[in-house]
Amino acid sequence: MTVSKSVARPAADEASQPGRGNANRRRLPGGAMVWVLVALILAAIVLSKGVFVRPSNLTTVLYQISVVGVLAMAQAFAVISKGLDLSLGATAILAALVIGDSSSADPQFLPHLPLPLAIVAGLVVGLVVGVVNGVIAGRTPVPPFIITLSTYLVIVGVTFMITQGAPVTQPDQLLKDLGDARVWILPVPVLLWFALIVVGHLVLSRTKQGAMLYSVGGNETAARLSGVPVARIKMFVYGAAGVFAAAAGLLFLARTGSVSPSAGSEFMLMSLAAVVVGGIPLSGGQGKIKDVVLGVLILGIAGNLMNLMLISPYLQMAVQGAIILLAVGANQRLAHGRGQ
Amino acid sequence: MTNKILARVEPDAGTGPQTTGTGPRVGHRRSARFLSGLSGRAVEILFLAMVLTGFIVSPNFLTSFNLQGLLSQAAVLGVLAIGQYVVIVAGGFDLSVGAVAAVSSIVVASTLDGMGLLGVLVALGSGAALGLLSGFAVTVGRIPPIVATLGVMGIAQGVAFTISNRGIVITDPTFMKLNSTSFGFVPLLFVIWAVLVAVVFAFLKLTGTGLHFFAVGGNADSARLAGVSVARVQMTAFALSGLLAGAAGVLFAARASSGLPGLGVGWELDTIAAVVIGGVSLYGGSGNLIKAMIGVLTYLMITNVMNLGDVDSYLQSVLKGLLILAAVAVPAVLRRRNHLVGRTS
Amino acid sequence: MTDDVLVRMTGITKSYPGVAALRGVDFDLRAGEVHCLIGENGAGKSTLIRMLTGAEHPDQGVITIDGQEYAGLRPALAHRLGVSAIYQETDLVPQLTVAENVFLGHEPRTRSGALDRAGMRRETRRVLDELGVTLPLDAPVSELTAANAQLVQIAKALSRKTRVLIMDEPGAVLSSHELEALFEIVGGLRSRGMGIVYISHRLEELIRIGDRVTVMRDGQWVQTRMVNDTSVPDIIRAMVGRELSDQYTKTAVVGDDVVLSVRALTRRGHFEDVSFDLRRGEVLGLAGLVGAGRSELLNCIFGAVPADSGAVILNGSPLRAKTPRQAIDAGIGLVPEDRRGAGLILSRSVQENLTLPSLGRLSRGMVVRAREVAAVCRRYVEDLRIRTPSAAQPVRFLSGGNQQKVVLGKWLACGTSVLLLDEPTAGVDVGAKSEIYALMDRLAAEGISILMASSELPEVLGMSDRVLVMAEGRVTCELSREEATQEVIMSHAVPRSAAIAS
Amino acid sequence: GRGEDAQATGEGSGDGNCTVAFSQESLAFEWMVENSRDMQAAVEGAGCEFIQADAEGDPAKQLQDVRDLLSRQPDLLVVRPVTFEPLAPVPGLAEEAGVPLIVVDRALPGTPGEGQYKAFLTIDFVETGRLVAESVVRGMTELNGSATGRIVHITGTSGASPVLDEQEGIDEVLAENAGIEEVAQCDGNYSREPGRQCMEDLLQRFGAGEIDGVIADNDEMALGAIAAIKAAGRDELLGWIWGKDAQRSGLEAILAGEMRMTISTPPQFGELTMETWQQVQDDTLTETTQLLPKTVYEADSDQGRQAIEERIAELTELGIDCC
Ligand SMILES: Nc1ncnc2c1ncn2[C@@H]1O[C@H](COP(=O)(O)OP(=O)(O)OP(=O)(O)O)[C@@H](O)[C@H]1O
Ligand SMILES: Nc1ncnc2c1ncn2[C@@H]1O[C@H](COP(=O)(O)OP(=O)(O)OP(=O)(O)O)[C@@H](O)[C@H]1O
Ligand SMILES: [Mg+2]
Ligand SMILES: [Mg+2]
Repeated sequence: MTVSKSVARPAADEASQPGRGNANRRRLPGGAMVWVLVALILAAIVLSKGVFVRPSNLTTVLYQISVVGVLAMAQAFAVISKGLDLSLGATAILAALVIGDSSSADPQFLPHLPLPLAIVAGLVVGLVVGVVNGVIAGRTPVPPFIITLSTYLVIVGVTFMITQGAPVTQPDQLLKDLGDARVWILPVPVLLWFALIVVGHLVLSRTKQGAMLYSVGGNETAARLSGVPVARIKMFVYGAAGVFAAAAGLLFLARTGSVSPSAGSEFMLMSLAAVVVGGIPLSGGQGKIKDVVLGVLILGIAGNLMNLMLISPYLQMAVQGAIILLAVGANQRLAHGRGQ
Repeated sequence: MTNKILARVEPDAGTGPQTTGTGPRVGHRRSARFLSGLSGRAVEILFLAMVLTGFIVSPNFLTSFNLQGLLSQAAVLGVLAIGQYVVIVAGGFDLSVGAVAAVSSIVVASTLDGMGLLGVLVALGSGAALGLLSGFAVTVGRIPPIVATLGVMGIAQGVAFTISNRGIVITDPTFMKLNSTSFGFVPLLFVIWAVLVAVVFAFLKLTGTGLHFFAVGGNADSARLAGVSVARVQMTAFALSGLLAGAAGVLFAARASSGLPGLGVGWELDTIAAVVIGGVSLYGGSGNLIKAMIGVLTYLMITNVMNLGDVDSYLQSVLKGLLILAAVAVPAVLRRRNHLVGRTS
Repeated sequence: MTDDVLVRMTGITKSYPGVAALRGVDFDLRAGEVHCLIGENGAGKSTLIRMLTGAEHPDQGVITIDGQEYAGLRPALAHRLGVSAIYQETDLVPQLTVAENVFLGHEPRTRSGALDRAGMRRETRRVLDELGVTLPLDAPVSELTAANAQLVQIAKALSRKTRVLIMDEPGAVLSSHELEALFEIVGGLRSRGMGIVYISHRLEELIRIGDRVTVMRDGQWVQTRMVNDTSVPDIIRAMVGRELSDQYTKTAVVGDDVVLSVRALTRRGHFEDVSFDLRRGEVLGLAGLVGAGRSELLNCIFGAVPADSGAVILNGSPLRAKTPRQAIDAGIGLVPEDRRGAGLILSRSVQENLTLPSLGRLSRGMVVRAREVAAVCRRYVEDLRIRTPSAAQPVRFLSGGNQQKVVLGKWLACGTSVLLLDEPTAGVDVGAKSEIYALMDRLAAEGISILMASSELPEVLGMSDRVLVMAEGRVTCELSREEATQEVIMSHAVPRSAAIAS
Repeated sequence: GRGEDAQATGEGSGDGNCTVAFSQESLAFEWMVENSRDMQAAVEGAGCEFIQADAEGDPAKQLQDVRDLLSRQPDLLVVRPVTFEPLAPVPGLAEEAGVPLIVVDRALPGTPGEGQYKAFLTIDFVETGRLVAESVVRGMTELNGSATGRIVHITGTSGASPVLDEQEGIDEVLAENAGIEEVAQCDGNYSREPGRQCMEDLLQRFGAGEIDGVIADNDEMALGAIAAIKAAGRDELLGWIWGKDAQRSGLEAILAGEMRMTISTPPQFGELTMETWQQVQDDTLTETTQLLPKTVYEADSDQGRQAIEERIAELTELGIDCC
């Protein structure tokens, strides 16, 4: 065996903890994030003078973050496998365009499909993009960062070549209606998000592929030597991420009733931010769906709160940045104890 | 695995297991060595290929007008990429470089009038300060670099827009000389870049601290046990990246004779991609600065050549994606084929 | 031997969440002695010495070096005080060269203050010469074998102006040949007045080179004796808390039918023309010096690396395993040499590691049958007596011996019939070792065939029904249990080109 | 079609004997795509070759694009700047290359008519802001009986020059109408989804009766706001929403009584550009700065209603949504 394995580079989050050796790594990350969220909610209630906790506002927040919520779950799959996916946002938009255009009565670029088929077509597009990422990630030693940056550029190019920048504004009416429909006080997209949380959770915790995914992220060599088909698992991971991204695109379309190819440019960093703010280490092999949900909630609530407080758009950028630093910093403190 | 065999037997001893080899095996070795040698030169090959393509596609490629533009654009991204390189080598990422450059450009634009060229120092200082903030978050706050610099990126954008929500035009004639001076087709901006590359290269190669950057990026725990102050190295790396991003902001301000708060969106990805094309490992601890800088030139030439070749802009995005992938994948695959065949790592 | 105390540690206490790693341990080291430290896996040996090198800080207790008390010892300060360590887990920077690693943290400077690379190379070569080895100074450490990397670590410690040298299992990856050289060096350093802390699980080593021996158990000091006044059974009793009967419990149960036969298997540059048969219930030992190609051979049979030519025949039909999965499906399991890097997913739980290869069998369609997984895990934790607080414990926190049992357990759980063991007891304490031996014996009796590569000759001799010796990638001889002795094996293991450390 | 220009390999291969180079800010939005398409049509209509570069919204890239285009020695350079300040070097570059320059839509530093910088063809965004604000004043007077009311403003991308210019126009008018107050601003990034999120949050912040109207910097965001308002059941705000760009879906919203007004910001600079260039060549150019006419669409009269219907029909005919 070569040395590179026995001195495998320590996890990124660990490497960033100088002077601590390997002490206190027992408590897994994420546990303390709940308290950060609680603190943020309390702050939100006080600062918004109670507006924040009005049921209508709470559902508004959930409604707003449902799209990023699904996208971040897709990102989490990639991150747990010790990768990352920069192409998710572009995939979501491409899928939304496919669903929107083919389901519309008068499609501009695609053949007309009944809504269910159009949705399937969108999901298939996501799957194909994801599988391409996964095959390259599984069969070559190229870092996922580069793979997905490349596919991102390719998807964006292809999307614009197809649409010439024109938006899809007339998707199937049923889709728009569903986007605004509510069950009790919860909008349908939020329920869909919840459903996908359950699906994501089950995939990670109950399936063979989920278990293998953790092993691949934790130690690819050992996983391979234990008979895990690493390349196939990566295909599964990125494929699943692609399908989830397409589902996010579907929610996006339902919510806005239209989609333009330039939408969603902020998705790339946002989904990654949600994952890391939730406390999932980029070093792979760890993390749960619950962590992603926490991360998304924290970012979503912060955004809502800033709007409620009428903070100027310019300042919002800085405040959002500060909140990311504070939340993750506080989590590190809580999860790993006070410094020595 | 040639090195592994040399591990015990002196290269010239010639009595290792390799002498038991038969004809075809030697041939196998030689072609392997040739291929992995090639893969070690991937960025140089790609660079020359781009130059050649440019030359073939358009007679205007090698004009002084075109080169001057290419080189001064490369200077801005290149200075930014030096910082990104330093941070990646030390085991991190810096997503804030673009936003920090924006702050610096707007600071220099707004202070030149009052302070004259001192404003340049203020701008560099603001870059370094933001870099230190990242470093502080990473070392003291124990926040993973990607999150820390994402946060600082937001803060920097906010700061830039708070200083001025629209661009500021620079008229200072002395400052403008930065951009207008050139030696033949080599602009002063490029010379500044080259000097900064030389300085950082010398720092990394000739000082103990430089070696520590690679050590911390390669294995922070070992570095710490060897008595290296990991926190100080990380702090220095981020501060340096901030300072260089500040310098890039100043260079951009000179090039565009203005500062702009919204500058640098997406530059973090550009710099990372360029540096990786230059053969730098995203996992830290290895990579050559000069090659990384050739990576920057190559990356920019992709667009330049496609523009000269009149490639449809949407298609440009597709081709750029494929080229980046190929630039990293081909050498990586070759290296694995010939070096680590099926090794468990 | 002089009596000046270099280091004194008193009442050292350290706990990690859920573990009291050290409880009031006392320890001292004199100039010019080799002080051995021994104890079961997890007894706290490494933790104790990590306090001394400043890698970690005790919760309580006093560390005195040269009569001076130090509260916040840091690695840099410890180095300045002349404390160097060879850590148990390789702590080299893979991307840096040999010379750079050796001088990391104390790089020589030229008069102008620049890094003195020429000086670094010169000095590194000198230290390596002292060790009697030749390594490429400018090769990145990632390209060295584990054994050579260990030599670099030793050189790294020796390159400092050291008065206290700590060696945490330096011999674990070295074969007896290199160990000899190491002992000579240790002897030389001792006579120069250096104080040496030597940690090892191989008792013979301690008896050979130690002056004093301290035994630890469960994070506590048990006893400190002069080596001359003690014996192996004494030490074992102090360590384990009970008498340990004969370590090697080997009963011969070899069947007649050949389970695995390897024919002219070749992987160029690693091993050539290897042929042998492995019978049902047989333990076939694979001896050789480091780099003889044993690991590579096992990896190749297992499908982890490709062969260039030759054949592997399993139960009469050819096995063309291109991936480990295919070998596993055919009933082969590999316990790799690099336990932490290739054997385990350190961040995941005991249960997940134990059931990873059998996930397919333990799930219906995509869905894992949670109850059965838990049952399998429970069964093997009990059966192999894996000491873990719970099935959900990440294996990172298990002791070496228990980690190794997890690796073995995962193959048993998926019904393996041929086990390839690569250094099965490296870094495992005597207690766990004898458990592993007993387990191997039991498995053989149950009809499982074992191919065991080991650098520990007593282990090869004690456990094998037959021994193959490899040198320079070729099988140089085959010995029956009766024929095999240390001398015969060594004479066939030394390469003919013999340019090895001497 | 945009595909054609990919076939051209170098200058002089067009069907005419002239080349026009166009540096476009970005091709990510339909308005800009239409802007480029129209420019290409006009250029090719005049028998010239059209070459184009897409700056992807990055001023640094646009500076290089301009150089790349000038390297090919076109007969005319047309630039649609990403933003004002950083493109200051462009006139100098054109001067150096000896290529006449026409700047369209957004401004850049420099004086049209000096040297190679021949002309500046634009839309007056400050005026757009004024027109919107004047309509707001009329609307509030209608709603509240006098020029009083509380307005929220969903802006385009923070810092973009049209955003800042329009704000200037709005501020000018509101300064004269102290009764109307802009109580909140939110960055809607010129897109529908962020626009909707802004409105959702603002609806939480301001209960019924606390705000009277919404200005959105484009129709996309206005439509997002409408969706939020409908979903929240705050129908009292419907009809008191102001947009910009006069895209088809925006016009339809006005007819449906959900939006109050919108203003065209026509992307069709092609004709005017080629005409101007002709004048430059003939040395007959007098107006070095020219404004594109814009149309206000407001359903306050039958005439207005009819104009909107006609425009919708026109856009449907063209198969585009915007402009
Ligand atoms: N960073 C840590 N976090 C939690 N527990 C730890 C940590 N390091 C060590 N331990 C625990 O402390 C105890 C002592 O470990 P240590 O490594 O010192 O044992 P050892 O005697 O060196 O064993 P071995 O012979 O296997 O090397 C063990 O129970 C181990 O699991
Ligand atoms: N020091 C060396 N000199 C020459 N060849 C070496 C050396 N180290 C490794 N090799 C080559 O690499 C191959 C694989 O080494 P490997 O470490 O797998 O051998 P090994 O016999 O299994 O060693 P170990 O005793 O560590 O198990 C060897 O067959 C040999 O060809
Ligand atoms: Mg130990
Ligand atoms: Mg081995």
